Amino acid sequence: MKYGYYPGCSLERNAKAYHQSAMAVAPLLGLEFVEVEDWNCCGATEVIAVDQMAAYALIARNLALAAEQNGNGHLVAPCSACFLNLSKADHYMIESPELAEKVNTALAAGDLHYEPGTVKTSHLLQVITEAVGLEAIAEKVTKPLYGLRVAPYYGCLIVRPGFEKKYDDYEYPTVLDDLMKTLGSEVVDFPLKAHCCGGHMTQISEPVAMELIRRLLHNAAEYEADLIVTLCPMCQFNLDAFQDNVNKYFGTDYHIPILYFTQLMGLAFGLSPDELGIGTEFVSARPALDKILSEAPTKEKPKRPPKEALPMPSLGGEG
Amino acid sequence: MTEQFEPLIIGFTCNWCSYRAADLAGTSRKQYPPNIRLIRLMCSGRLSPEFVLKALQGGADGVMITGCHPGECHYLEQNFKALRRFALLKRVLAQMGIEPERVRLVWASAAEGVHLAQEITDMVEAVRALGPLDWAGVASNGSAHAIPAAEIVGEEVSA
Amino acid sequence: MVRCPQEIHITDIMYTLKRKAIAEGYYRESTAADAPGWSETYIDFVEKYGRSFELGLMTRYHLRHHPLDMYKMAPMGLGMLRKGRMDLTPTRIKGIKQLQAILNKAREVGGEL
Amino acid sequence: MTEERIGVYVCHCGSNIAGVVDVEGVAEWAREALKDRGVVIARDNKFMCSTLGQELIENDIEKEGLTRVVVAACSPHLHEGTFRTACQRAGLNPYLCELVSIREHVSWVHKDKAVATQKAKAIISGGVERVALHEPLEPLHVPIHSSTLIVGGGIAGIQAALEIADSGYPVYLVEREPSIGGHMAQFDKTFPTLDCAACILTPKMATVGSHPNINLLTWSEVEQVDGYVGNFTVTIRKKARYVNTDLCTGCGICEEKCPKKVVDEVFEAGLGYRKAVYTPFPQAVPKYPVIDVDNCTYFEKGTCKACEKFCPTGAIDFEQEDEVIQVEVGNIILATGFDLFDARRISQYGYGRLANVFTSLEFERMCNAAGPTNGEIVLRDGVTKPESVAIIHCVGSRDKNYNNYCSVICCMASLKFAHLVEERTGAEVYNFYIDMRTAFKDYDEFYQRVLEEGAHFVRGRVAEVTDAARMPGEEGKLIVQAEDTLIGKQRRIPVDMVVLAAGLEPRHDSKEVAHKFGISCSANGWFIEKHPKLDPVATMTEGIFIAGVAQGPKDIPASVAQGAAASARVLGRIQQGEIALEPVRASVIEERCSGCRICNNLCPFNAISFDEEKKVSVINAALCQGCGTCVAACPSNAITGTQFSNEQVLAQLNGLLMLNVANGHGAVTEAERVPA
Repeated sequence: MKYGYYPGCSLERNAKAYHQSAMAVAPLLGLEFVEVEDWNCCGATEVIAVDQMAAYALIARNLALAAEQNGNGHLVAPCSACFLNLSKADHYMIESPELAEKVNTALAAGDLHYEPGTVKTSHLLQVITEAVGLEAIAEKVTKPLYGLRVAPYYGCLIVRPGFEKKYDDYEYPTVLDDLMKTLGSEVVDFPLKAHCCGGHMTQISEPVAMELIRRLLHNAAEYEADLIVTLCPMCQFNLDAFQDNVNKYFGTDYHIPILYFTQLMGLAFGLSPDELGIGTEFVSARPALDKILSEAPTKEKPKRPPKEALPMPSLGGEG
Repeated sequence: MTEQFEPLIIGFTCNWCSYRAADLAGTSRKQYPPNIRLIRLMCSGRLSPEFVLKALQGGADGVMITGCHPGECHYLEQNFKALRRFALLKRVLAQMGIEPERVRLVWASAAEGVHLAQEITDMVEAVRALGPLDWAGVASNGSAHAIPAAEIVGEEVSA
Repeated sequence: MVRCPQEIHITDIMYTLKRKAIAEGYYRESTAADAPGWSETYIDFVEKYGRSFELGLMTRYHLRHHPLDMYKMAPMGLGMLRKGRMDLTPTRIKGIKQLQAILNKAREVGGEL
Repeated sequence: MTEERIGVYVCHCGSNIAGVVDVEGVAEWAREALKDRGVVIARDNKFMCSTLGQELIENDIEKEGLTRVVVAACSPHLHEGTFRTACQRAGLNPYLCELVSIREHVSWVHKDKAVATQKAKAIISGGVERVALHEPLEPLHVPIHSSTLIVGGGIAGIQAALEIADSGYPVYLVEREPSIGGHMAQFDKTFPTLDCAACILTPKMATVGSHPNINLLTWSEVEQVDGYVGNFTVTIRKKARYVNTDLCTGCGICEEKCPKKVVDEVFEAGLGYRKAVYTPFPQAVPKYPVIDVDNCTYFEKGTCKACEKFCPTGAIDFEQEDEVIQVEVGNIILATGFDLFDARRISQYGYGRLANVFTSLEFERMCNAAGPTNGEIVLRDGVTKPESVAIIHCVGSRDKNYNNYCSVICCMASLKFAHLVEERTGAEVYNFYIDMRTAFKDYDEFYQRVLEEGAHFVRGRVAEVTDAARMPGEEGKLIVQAEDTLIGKQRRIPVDMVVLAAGLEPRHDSKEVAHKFGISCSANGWFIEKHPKLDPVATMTEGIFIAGVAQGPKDIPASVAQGAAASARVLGRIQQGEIALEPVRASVIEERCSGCRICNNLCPFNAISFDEEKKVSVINAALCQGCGTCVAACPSNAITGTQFSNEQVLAQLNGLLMLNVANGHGAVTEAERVPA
């Protein structure tokens, strides 16, 4: 399966490990990613905060280039902010012909045109879990991540495009959980899985950012996670690069490595840590990865609830 | 300044859903353009294609056919027959050179007054944009009168 | 929108309010509400190079707005460089002129939806 | 040019019409412009539907010899009957009267007076043209079968069944579950009086079970409905109970001996267990158990039969099969109730994930002295008493993401819960609400009482329930986060237990049921009544009535009232012995019928057959529902429909297009099209 690929600014440098591991894993799953040539920044959350039309024009240039260069119109973005911006701009242009016209007037200044709806943007996680599917992934697993306790962290942007279709579950998504279980790891409950990492607040308001990051680290530590797995460069950066700052700020002592899901996939597929950019994180993942067992841990039989306990609600719906 | 063209639309409603939707638009005071005049039938299945042609011939610029949603017909499934006839009617109109936007099929349940009002508003604007229907031109150019209603319903044997 | 029972896109409203606040000058340089400084610095880089540039962004923003906080950022910046996670020079896209023309036109068209 | 003498009556409807339409002007115009269309009188009146207005028409018919009447007023769905009856009183066939709507379709939807007035004229012109071609018709009279089918054995269905049965007429009461009682049987106390639900319900259930006029069919479902008002044939599937009810004494030994315990998702709302052979609760009516084949060890593995071994009367019958029966009834009442909103859908409230989040129905069972905890309010561990409880209102209600409507009962149920928690545990109670809705008798007094008891009320929709502690004092608790909109602050309130006041939803299969019975559902899925105010228990389909929550969320008193109301309507019908049907029917003009049989397959009511001898199609007037599809389909114009003939429809069309108006013979002038 061939996809247009929109890496986004972060994956060029800061989140190079994400790019590297995605590119290492993709061919094993029969995915071919062709980078959109000469793409530009999606504007993150900043351009839209100052000038709406410039923000949409900035995004639409990428959509126009993707449509021009890539036949099937399917674009994949590994960064949640890029994914949200690209799909949101397309959606609003479909919804409002007036916006589409204005954006195209701007694009025309660069000899470009974009017909709303021609490019469908997916997040990398969606492509991997939906187009490839967990069964096919399970077949590729050669070194299961037995014994590794993983906190799946989705962040707030990937679950947000409520305008398109319900992404798994806005509030309590589980696709990444399922993927991690497929890789053999143990997934811990992580109630804050879709909460905000602070975004650019680290630069703008330290107290706000530090508290948001602390909550997430605290929550993962509370559930005894060996590491947090992410799917967004911003989340990885804030939790990883600022972990030391948080420890200093609050006098805490967290050592929770933050890896991309593609890195863990690579490991489970038998690739070496170096091929996957493992080692570029601030909080080293080595101690956590050393805990991986060669055999599946014997599952403790779930303790029978005491006789007087009331049954938990069933997982399915009523009737 | 030229005066805005005010199209005249004839709307056929069924007794159970869409006429009640129009009633509901009224009771909820949902405003829509006054360009539509409604005729109540018992069911959209009652609509003879002839009615549509006669309406256009008689001066209407557009016709809106409305009924219950598919699967919600008071007469179980008769609106599906309206749907099939509508498809044939569109073909005939196209052959006559009448813009397809002039005849619309709209489903509206008795609870969808707002929806019906919106559809009426949209249709009035669409037909306004098309301008007046030149029936005389259509009639001389095509063969409007030569198409008997029977031919249009003739394909219905398979129903 | 997700939690709002009236399906209001709350983030869109927040962006709209932020744009209006910036446009009307309702913010203070010295508090957390000085977000336009960050946004504007960010936009400057995107306009100039077509992509964001972390080192430049951080240094310029902090020099302009929080010069005293620079020392806090320094160790992390060095770490970034050491881990190969930050460039010393920005990348400029090939079609930067085209992008600038598009952005200029967009501003000219302007308007809120 | 018509020979008819037509009277036109334009209603002011107070200012409802007259405020927008120049009614005097319209009447004057009709008098002049429609003179050569047969209009001899045109009047306007403040309220045409009033006695005075009706007498006006009656007088004119008698004194002026009117042969046709057009009333321009409200929707025919409101007052068509009124004016037809008035005509009939004056000796004019009621079907020679036409009501055209210039209120719902004109004055209420348009503001421009000139345009609205012009449109009103066109509509009257259409009515005049059409009515001139109307024929006098006689209604069809069909006998009414004296039996009634009631679907649903909750409190609404029980009430309806008893009212009819007590009046001496036979009732078939069909219930899907093994016992009647419905949701009310699950409740502990009922608001606002706090009398015990079982104490007031079970005597009624017992009466139903032993009533000589009630044929109780539990563990049964309606499969098919044929026929029409007065003469329905209903096919009912009696699901196999695997218990011979002739032999069973209801002793309960089978249930005691059954080794298989499963969570009871229906009656206990998932909070308790039952056996694979079970009666849902001790006071069940009928008392006979059923075997749940999905969980029975014998049906799964082929061995066990413990129940059979121990049954003292040999009533267990593993070979029993479903039985399909047909019954003849004259009327049907649907009282199929509701499903509880599935709180798992709002994942931020943690139901199913966080142990101590409960739904309102689970909480009802918990409070019930006969429930899984014997009425003790405890956490999921079954032991610990909560020291603080949060009750979240509007779960799945008043929310565009789920259901837009208010579920009506949750505010009062939540207040009841708050009271019970205070009374039984002394715990702090926090109610999170959007608006408190305590309408109806003694309800607000109950709210005041709960306030005085010390329950806390936070006005704000809860954002989330989480176990992720953030601040001291939150560890090990469920934290309820909400904006308190009265103080304008975010609040995080740690509690031990959360109760979700889940909303009411139409039954998951309400659309299929509606289709089966030929009635309509609203977009939400509730059954649609004939008129929201004036005819709340009838439906658009003659002979089918609705009662209880199936029609929309309501509490027990309202459900009982509707059950009684529906039965009163049915009894009225039965006592008349026959019913007059609208004579809107299709018929075949034999001379024109070519015998092509195109129409034969078009009729969903099988009203059209083919006469092999005469080689023409024939329509059965009693089966014909008057949709007119065959009229439109006949290639030889050999089928005509009363009240909706081609001529009548086309005449109305010409009238609407103002083709026949005196001042514009033939052509429509620009001014008459639609004035700008």
